[in-house]
Amino acid sequence: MTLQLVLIAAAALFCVGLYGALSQQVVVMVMMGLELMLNGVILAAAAFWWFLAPTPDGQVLLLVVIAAMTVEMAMGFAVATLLHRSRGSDMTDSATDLSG
Amino acid sequence: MSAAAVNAIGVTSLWLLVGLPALGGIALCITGQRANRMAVPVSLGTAGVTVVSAFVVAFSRPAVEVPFLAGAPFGLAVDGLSAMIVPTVAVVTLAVLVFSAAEGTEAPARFHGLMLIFAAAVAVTATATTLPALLFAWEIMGAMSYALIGFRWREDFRVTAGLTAFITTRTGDLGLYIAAGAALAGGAGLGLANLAAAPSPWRDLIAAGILMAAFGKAAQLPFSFWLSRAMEGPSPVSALLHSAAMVAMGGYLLLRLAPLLEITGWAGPTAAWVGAVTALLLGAVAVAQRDLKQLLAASTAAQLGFVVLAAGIGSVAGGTAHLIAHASTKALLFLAAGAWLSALGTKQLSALRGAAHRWPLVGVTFAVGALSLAGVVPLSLWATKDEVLAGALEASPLLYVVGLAAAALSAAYAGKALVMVWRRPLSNARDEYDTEQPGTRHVGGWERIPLVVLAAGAALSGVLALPPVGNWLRGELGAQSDARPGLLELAGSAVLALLVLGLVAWKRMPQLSWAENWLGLEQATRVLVVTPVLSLSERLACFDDAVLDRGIHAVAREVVRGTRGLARFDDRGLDAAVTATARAGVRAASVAGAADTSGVDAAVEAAARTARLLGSAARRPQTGRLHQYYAQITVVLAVAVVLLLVVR
Amino acid sequence: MLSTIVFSVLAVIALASGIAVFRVDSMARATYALAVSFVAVGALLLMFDLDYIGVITILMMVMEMAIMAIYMIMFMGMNPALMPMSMVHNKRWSAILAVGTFLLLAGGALLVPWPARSGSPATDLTASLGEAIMGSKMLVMLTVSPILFATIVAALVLANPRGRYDRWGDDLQRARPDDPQQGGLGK
Amino acid sequence: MTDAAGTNPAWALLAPVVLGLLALAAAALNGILVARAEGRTLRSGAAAPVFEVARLMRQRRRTTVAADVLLWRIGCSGLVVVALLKTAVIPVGPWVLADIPVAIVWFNAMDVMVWAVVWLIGWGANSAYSLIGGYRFLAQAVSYELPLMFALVTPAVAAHSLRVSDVIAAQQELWFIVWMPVAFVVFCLSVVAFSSWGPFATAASGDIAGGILTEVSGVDRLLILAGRYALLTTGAAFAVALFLGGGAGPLLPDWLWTLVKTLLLLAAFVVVRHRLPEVRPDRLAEVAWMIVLPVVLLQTLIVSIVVAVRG
Repeated sequence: MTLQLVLIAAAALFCVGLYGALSQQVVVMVMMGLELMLNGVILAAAAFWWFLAPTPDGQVLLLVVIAAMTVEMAMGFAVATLLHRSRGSDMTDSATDLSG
Repeated sequence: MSAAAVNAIGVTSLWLLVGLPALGGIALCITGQRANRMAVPVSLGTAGVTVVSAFVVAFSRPAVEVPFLAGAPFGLAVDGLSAMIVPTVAVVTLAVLVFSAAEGTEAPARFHGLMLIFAAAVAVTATATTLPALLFAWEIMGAMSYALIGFRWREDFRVTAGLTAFITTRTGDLGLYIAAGAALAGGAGLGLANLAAAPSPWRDLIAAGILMAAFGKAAQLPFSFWLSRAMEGPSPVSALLHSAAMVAMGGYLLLRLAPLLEITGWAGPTAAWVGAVTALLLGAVAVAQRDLKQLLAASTAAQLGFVVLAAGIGSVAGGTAHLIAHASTKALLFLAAGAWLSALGTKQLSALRGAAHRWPLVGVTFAVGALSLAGVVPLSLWATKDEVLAGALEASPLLYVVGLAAAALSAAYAGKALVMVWRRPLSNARDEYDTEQPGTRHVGGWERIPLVVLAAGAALSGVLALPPVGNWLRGELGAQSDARPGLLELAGSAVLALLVLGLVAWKRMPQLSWAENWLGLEQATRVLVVTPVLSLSERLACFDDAVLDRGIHAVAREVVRGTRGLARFDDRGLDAAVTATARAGVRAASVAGAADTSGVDAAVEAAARTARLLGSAARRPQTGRLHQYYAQITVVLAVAVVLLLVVR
Repeated sequence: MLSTIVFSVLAVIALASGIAVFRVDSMARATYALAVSFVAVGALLLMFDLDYIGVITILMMVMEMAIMAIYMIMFMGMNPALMPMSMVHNKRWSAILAVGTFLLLAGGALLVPWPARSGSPATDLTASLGEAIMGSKMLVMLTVSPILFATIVAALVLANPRGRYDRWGDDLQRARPDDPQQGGLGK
Repeated sequence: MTDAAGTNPAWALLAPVVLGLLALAAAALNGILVARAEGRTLRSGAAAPVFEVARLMRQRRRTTVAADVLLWRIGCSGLVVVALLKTAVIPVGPWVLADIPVAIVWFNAMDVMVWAVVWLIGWGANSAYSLIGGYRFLAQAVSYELPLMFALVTPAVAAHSLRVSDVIAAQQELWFIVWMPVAFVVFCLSVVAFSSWGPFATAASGDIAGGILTEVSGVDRLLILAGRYALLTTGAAFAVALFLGGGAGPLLPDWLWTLVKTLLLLAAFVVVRHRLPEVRPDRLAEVAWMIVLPVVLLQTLIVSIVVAVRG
């Protein structure tokens, strides 16, 4: 188990999530893609921490990532609920109000 | 019990003394109307515990210190001086709260809450060992006094009275900030005990600031007038704030810092003379008053003049004894006045004629207080005042004479009030009742208890200035060397008091019309400070209107005139030339127009077309589609990373 | 050696279930596949001695996915186990971008000369994390907590269809709120 | 990661057996209470669980249309697995499988697993009543989880450690139940709730034809029922470790005391089912969030202050 190996695994997780976030039409599925990307970030951060500088501070970054995930989830669900209630659909394609 | 246990109990009591009323008061104030039913039990319970802890700390003498500001901790300690003051204030607070609970007020939660917060602030002031702690409590005290004087805020004049008191004392408070700043600059530290050690120019500044703050709070000249306005507050408020607590804290501060005043050389005599003059002039003011509470207020300022005089000449024991004796005496008198005010609806002396007959207990206790105030043997203020005057005699005979005259005046105004309330009532007395508020014609049993307790204090606390107890007090305060009154002086002042009393009872008092309006201090302040500031700003506004504005208008007018002349010249001379030129111009213009259309205009239009194209290209990425944004972010980040790698 | 094997197994599980999220037809399966991916990563964190963070990751993510499943079913409004679905767009470009990113990241991971390890982990990592949070990194947590609070408020405001005027009447004077579903306290 | 001091290979085999026996005892007690209520002989009630096991082992599985079999099976077997994983961190006298330093968080993570497992049971059958049962459980879980977390944190704060053995050691002088009674009660109620038991059994209640149990049969049903008793048992054992001093007690050896206390608490849990009415999850939510959560937070605050003051 080396740093490179773990990072490649993390990158793979990240890119699978990226694929999902880019290709899915349903908001909740897009959120799952984002979660998967953050999953890769957690793994990479843990690997950097363990292999490069195992100080206490590094763990705080992991906690922050987990907090970011919860914030993402909560806001995502809230927006999805609002979207679903007002449009009857939760497709990202139908929410293009910001198009230029 | 071990020393550690005693210390622990002492420290706990000190925190209770300071913290419990603060917490209780804040809780009551926050809960507001909903706590009305709880207010009285909470307030009396808190005040009771406070009294117990005040006595505990008076005996155990704890000291605590917690970090507050960098280099300036929040220190509280009980030493000999505060051990005397703290129980006095606590007992008076309890008595006043019992009285006002029995009397009943509107919004009891707010009233008792404010009173409790005020009591906590006083406790902190009396035990503070550092300037930050003192300032903190001093400010709260001022704010609470504002809130309490303006307690019945629906009536405008009461709120204005609160504001007057607040702003006047605040003006004095600036002195405390000056003192704190000077202490920081002087580098001797912010501990109260360290102030005297500050280097010379700073030390003088500190002393000046302290004097200013103390004069403001203690209603000494020239700040005295706020106390008159403060009488608009409820009577219990006057009884606490304007006898035992707030004004007393001004005197207390000077007593505490007497070494500082002494070491500067000039501050001590200044304080002494200001105190003596206040005692004399405000005594005369008191004599002139027709309103009982106004009389008492002026007398408060005058009596605190004795305390300030004591502090100025370094007679700490005398000043302390006078402060304590005056606290219980004056609280008693204010409560009695308050009882009459709520029962008869008036506080005009003429209307109160014979009020003592109606409620003999109130009358008797009032008489005890008034006689004590007059300095009649063996009541309290007689002895304490003489101890102060003994110090004054040592310092300067002239000071002594002024003090003695002030003492005679105090006998005069006390006698005036006393004689009036004990006279036979007139048959048409009823007509003058209820002029200020509807009276209840009733003084309850619970309202009498605090009167009796305070009357006992007013009668007996004179022992603090007499040999056995007095010596002990001197020991506690470390003031063994203070001057003691000789037998001749004691007897002399007693005789003087009796003489003046007799004179007052026998003859009608002369009406000192020049002093009736508090020496016109408030008007003087208005004339000397408020009006100049207002008129200065008005002048500035006028200057702006008259000079700057007019200047601009004049310039504009000149410009218009000049233009008209130029126009005339233009019509006659230039116009012809211009017409000729224009003709040539038109010809040239058609040539230029052709060049413009084919050359410049085309270029501009091309640029516009390009910009439009770029604009619509820039809008294309803004699809509003989430996934396309994600894709763009990914690409841009990737490009950025690659760029970073390549450039580096 | 053993650690490499364990790591590989867990990494493959994490990756495979991550891919499964976007391959399976059932919403429930997709959600729980993501949960499995997270549990595998949590277990990987345990391999780095990050006991607390690892277990917390598992705890949080299983909880999140249980909730996520409800939203999935709620919004899709059907049982996709009965009708396979494909709700994707832009599949090709997504794949190209994802693979490109992977190549970039993997290339970076392999080519960057990583520095040597500096320092060693504390004996009690959980305690050291607590000290970091309450000590040198307190500011981070002080920032995170208002953000979380703001998130709670904002999410409620966005998602709650009924405001207080719906519940307590136009003058807010109603004694009991008018709720479609009464709570246990009647508030 | 594992502390070698308390690990004993034999215990790894013995622990599931002990768990099974305790769960069986709970089931027998429940049988007795049911029999008494129905007027049958107590002996028939005590034996009922054994007969039920035999019956369910032989029963053929019922299937439903378009069931999500994979997830259903995972759900059905999940409860027992979660209970066993919880057992791993519970010390019984000198023995413990894994005395990990974050055991309390581990326990908490495992009871979050129950969320997923119960919902999967409800989802897998593709039946409306089952799914409603699953949703009911999640609604209830959202109510009990936060109070449970703070109830778990409280002993950890007092012991300065998330390790169960440290928590037991910290109770040498005074059992935590004495000065954190609120946390204890909340923890016990949460145990009952995450086991879908007694007043909190709305997920499997009769008004929705058995809820999550509607469609399960045979071994699946056996595993679910056994899993519920096993969860109750591990919950009781964990409460003993966290609040009741672990194995502390006179005369008897540690492990026996642990078992005795666990049995008593377990019996209390079983009895609760027959004494209290069911609580609707929608009613529970407000009570849990507006009363129980502040109260248990206050408990944690008090304990934290005591710990901070004692240093």
